[in-house]
Amino acid sequence: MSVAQTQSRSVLAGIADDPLLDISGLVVETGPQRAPVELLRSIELAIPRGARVGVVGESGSGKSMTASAILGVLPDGVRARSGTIRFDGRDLTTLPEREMRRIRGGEISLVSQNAVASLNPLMTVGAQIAKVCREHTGVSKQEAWARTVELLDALGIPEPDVRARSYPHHFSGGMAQRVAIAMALICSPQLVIADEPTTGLDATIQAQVLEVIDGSVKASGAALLLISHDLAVVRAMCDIVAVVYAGSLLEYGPADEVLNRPLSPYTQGLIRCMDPPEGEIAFIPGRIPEPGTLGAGCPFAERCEQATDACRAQQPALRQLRPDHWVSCHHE
Amino acid sequence: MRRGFWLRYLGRRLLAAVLALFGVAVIVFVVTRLLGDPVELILGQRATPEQAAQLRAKLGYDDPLPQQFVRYIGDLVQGDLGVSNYTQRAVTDEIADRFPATLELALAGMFLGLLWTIPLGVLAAQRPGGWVDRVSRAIAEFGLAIPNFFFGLLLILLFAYVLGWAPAPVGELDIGATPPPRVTGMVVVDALLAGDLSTFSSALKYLALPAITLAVTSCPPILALTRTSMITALRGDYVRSARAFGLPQRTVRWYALKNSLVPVLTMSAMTFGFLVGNTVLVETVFSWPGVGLYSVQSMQRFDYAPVLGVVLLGSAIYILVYLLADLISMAIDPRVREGQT
Amino acid sequence: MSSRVDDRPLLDLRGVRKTFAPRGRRARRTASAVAAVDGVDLALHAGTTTALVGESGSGKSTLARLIVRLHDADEGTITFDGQEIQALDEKAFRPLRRRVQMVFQNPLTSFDPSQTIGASILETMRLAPDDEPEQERLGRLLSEVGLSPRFAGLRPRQMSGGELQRAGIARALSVRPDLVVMDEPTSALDMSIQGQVLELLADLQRRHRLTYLLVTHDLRAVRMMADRVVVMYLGQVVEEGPTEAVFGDPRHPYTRGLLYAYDLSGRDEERDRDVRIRGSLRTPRPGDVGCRLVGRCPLSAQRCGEPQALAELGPGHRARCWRAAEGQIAGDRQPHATTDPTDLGELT
Amino acid sequence: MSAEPVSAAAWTPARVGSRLRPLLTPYWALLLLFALVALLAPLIAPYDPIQADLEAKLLPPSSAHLFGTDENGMDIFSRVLYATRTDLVVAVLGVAFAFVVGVPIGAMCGYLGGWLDELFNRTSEIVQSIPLFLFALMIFAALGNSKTILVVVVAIVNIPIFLKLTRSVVQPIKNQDYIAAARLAGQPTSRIVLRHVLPNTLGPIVSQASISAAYAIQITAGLAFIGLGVELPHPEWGSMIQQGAPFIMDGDWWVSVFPGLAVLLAVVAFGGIGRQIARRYDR
Repeated sequence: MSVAQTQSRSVLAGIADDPLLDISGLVVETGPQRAPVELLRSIELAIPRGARVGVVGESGSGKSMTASAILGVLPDGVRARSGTIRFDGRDLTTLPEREMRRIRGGEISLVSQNAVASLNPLMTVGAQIAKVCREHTGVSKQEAWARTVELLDALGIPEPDVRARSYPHHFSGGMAQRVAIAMALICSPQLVIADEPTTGLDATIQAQVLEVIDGSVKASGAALLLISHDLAVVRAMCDIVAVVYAGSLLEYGPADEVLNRPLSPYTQGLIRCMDPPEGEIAFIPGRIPEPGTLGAGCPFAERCEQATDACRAQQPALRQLRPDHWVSCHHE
Repeated sequence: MRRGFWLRYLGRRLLAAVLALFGVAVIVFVVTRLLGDPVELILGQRATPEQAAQLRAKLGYDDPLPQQFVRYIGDLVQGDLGVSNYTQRAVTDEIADRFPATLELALAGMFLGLLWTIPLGVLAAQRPGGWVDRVSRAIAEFGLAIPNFFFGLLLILLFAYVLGWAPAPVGELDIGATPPPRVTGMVVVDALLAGDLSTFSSALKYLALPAITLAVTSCPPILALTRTSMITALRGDYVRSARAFGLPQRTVRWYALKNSLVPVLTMSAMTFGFLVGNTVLVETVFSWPGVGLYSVQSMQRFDYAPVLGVVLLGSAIYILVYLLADLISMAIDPRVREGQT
Repeated sequence: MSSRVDDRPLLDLRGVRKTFAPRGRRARRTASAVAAVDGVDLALHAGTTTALVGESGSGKSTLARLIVRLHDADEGTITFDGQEIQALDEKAFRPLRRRVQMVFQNPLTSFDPSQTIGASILETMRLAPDDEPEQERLGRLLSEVGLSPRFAGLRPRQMSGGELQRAGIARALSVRPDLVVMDEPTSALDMSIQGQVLELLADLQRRHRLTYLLVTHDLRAVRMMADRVVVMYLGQVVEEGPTEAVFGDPRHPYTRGLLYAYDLSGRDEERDRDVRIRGSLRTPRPGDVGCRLVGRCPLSAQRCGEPQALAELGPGHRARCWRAAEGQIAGDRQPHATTDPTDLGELT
Repeated sequence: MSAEPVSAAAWTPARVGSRLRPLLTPYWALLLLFALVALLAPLIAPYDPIQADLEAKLLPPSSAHLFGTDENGMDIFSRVLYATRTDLVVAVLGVAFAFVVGVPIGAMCGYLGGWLDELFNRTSEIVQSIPLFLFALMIFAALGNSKTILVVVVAIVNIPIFLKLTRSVVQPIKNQDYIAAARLAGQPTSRIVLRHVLPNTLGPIVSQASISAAYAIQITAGLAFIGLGVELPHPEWGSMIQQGAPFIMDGDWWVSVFPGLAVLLAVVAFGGIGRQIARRYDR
């Protein structure tokens, strides 16, 4: 991936001394070179070591695309045009493929939304997890299998040695997600990316899975990047929140700051929708923009009550208005 | 898998196969006895009314249909496919003599077919729209479009007449050459078994052109399916996840290949079963002494019992090969094993 | 949300049961038929919004489709405005078709891709012809749901999910129905858009005195919209009552577990032990007569194996649990999991 | 010759006009050419197709005889032109018959399901397990050797293809919400199938019709090659190829090659159009 060399750290890097990961000026696009469609317009992010960062955004916000960009597994036809992704001192966008492969699954691992679909249907789950373990640690087959069974047990899967020998389609939603978490933790990575890990699960199962993620990531000491469209899930799990909208970061800061004293009108709207005042029906007017249909200004301008010509003309830069609390808005 | 399960599943599949074959027999019975006039079938158009009436009585075609049907199925079960009017030999024996030649041709055609369609399909899937993709699709489209007998003639024209590399299409061996002792009935194999290298190489030379004809004209659907199922596999969630977990490219590609193997296998089985029936024209062009040529010759001699015999044989092979593919895909894919898909 | 309750319910379901023969050769022989809806009583009062809540497999969607007669129940009666609708053949039922309409979950598949939105709405509108010219009526309907009349000429794939859902509502309203059954109307939409659709529905209810049955797993929508809430689990009603009562003072362990799982905010040891729902869904064996939550319920006991009746707990507030009936589960008084596991014996 | 069915897609007659313009590609041009040749053969053909000329036997292509002459001295160019009629008509008629029978039954099976669906599905699977050419031989054996029987063969071979394709395309549509919405609008099943099911399935079905026509031409030529469905000396591509076969080894290639190329081009035309329609309505 040849990406413009900008060595600058993310403006958010100040949130912690030497954050584990920080992204600055990430632009991802698709479509023909001469008429590219921007999926990510300007994404900034910082994940302190061992921290829990939640990225919340609705459809088309580019939250999942950010995860793919970090791991360098962007789908065909999608490319990172510019920006740096610094992880543990290295810029992932310039790393050679061989070294990048060592990081994928070894130092940064992914828990995806539909666990059953993300597992090879023709291999037993145990074999797949052991394969990842051996690929990164080089331990023997027996050792890898033992670690797999032990981890599955720790994640609450009954009869782990039997279930490890069964196939992905034997697992219910909740159990399959535990298998995916095991695969993500088998090599004790420094960062776990959970991309909508409980979307589509029933509330009771979602609660169980979130608890498993919470406990297991805490035990492994890894940092967590939780991506979700559900603000309530992010509020329950994360201590730092990043709000993204139509490919841009609008607000970033400690969870209680962002959720109790939100600066961006969009975040305020989302919070009202999550906890509407008694007897009221809360919503944000207007329509979610399609990628590539946005002008130069703030992506939320079209739906924002406080939008002025300045908002429509020029995308506001990220400004730090409170300690560790950034916002992209002209009006605060 | 528990032994009991396999046996029960196998039993059920075999029963389904037998039922399917019974269905084919019913169709043959309906087409020949109900739609057409069986006596005219046997005596041909030149028979006089008296002869026809006499034969009808002798063969019991005046009996009520159910009775005829039971007798027809009874004969089939005992492997009695009737007698050839032309040679007065039992059709079963005539077919038994010739089938190995067709099988040899079909196997060779299939082998060559898989040799070029699967690798090309996998390569084309790596970069959809790339030159490999465009070239292989052009070849596939050509192979599908050109009638196999015409392609055979072109091969003869080019390789036999113009270049002289291949022998004239006179059959399995030079005219007058002594065939190797018959073990399997497949000349190439028997020659090899007898260690007779010169006959072996000559037999190979005769087998080449008809086999290439089948490989190019019957196997393109395998290339198309390999390509599409590989593309779907490579874009599947589990391949993206395998990449996200840093597995090497060859492991990722093996995941995709193994998953696209099941549909490709079924398509290959159907193509092989189909191929056996399809050799009719290729055998005619290359005067290849198989059941295909035999059925054409019988048609031209208005000797219909053999034709029906070959129809049943071709269908039986198709059903058997389809069953085989089903069993193999069961071994590969646990979901098929448990009747999920 | 008008709370006036007249005497006779607009819709009255009694003992409704629907069994789906499992599809596919293998399933038909092994598992017996599964009762998706197993003996449900339900009453909807005119002008109110009743929410039907439950997780996947609860049978709430099946119940909704029975009410609009996309399927017919195996047992039980469905009475609409005093008339038993299952007994009517399609021709006799046709006049009632106009009075009961449905809004579907996935806006993208609720409109025929091969024709325009206008054509689809007209098709339903013609069920209740009136003298107003069709194009004018269509334009009025579209603007009533916040869409410009030009949407009538668009194809479904030219519109967003939120806009399509509004068009779906316009289609349902086009025949001036009395009852609108909504199957998860907002779950396919983004959070900021969901409110728009709920606001529109509340406004239309006030203007046209509509009765809603809102089928959803999203408790937030229930809090915003519903006068009454009916909680279903594995084909049975486990608790029903006014929304404030059921959400404020839940009496059935499943409702409490659902609310606890839903609010995600505070985890604490004690509620984890006494309230949290464990494990995953288990389809009941044909012989089971007892409570279907056994094994997942933190308060399972011997008596849970016996058939549980829907006990009256307050004005219109009922729960299907012997502990609730005996007042063991009430507001602040949270019973502890007094029973030791061995007592459960073969139940789990 | 099993073309895999293509996925469901939307296609409305109302807007065919605007959609056809981009379709004017080589395949359509080729098809148009064949159609014109079929119509105007008598005007274009330089010679009488069945007029033997013993002095002009096996002449190579020349200005006098563009495609040369066969062993009876007949002009191959004229015969190829006239043969277009038989081959195209047989293919189109056979496929049309199969379309008219297979599509409605397939739609009904897909939509209603039940024992009817099971019956038709099983039968078509059994019919399809009989290798195509042997099946054709059997029908000729039973019903005699004539051109009409050739159309019957082409039809019977294609009915299961249309039936199974339509069924597989209709089934997913049956459970869509817009079908439920139509039922809630009080529409009878027949109107639902006509107004909502078929328009959403015509895309893949029409493309299959074109692909089937391509194979029908191949089948016709193949059967004629072994003397079936042909009334000599009327010109037909397959039998012309067969007439030229014995002379290949003597180097007189043109007798077989020109009719062969005609078959190839006709199949490419129909097949290309079929794939094009499929791609156009997949999006």
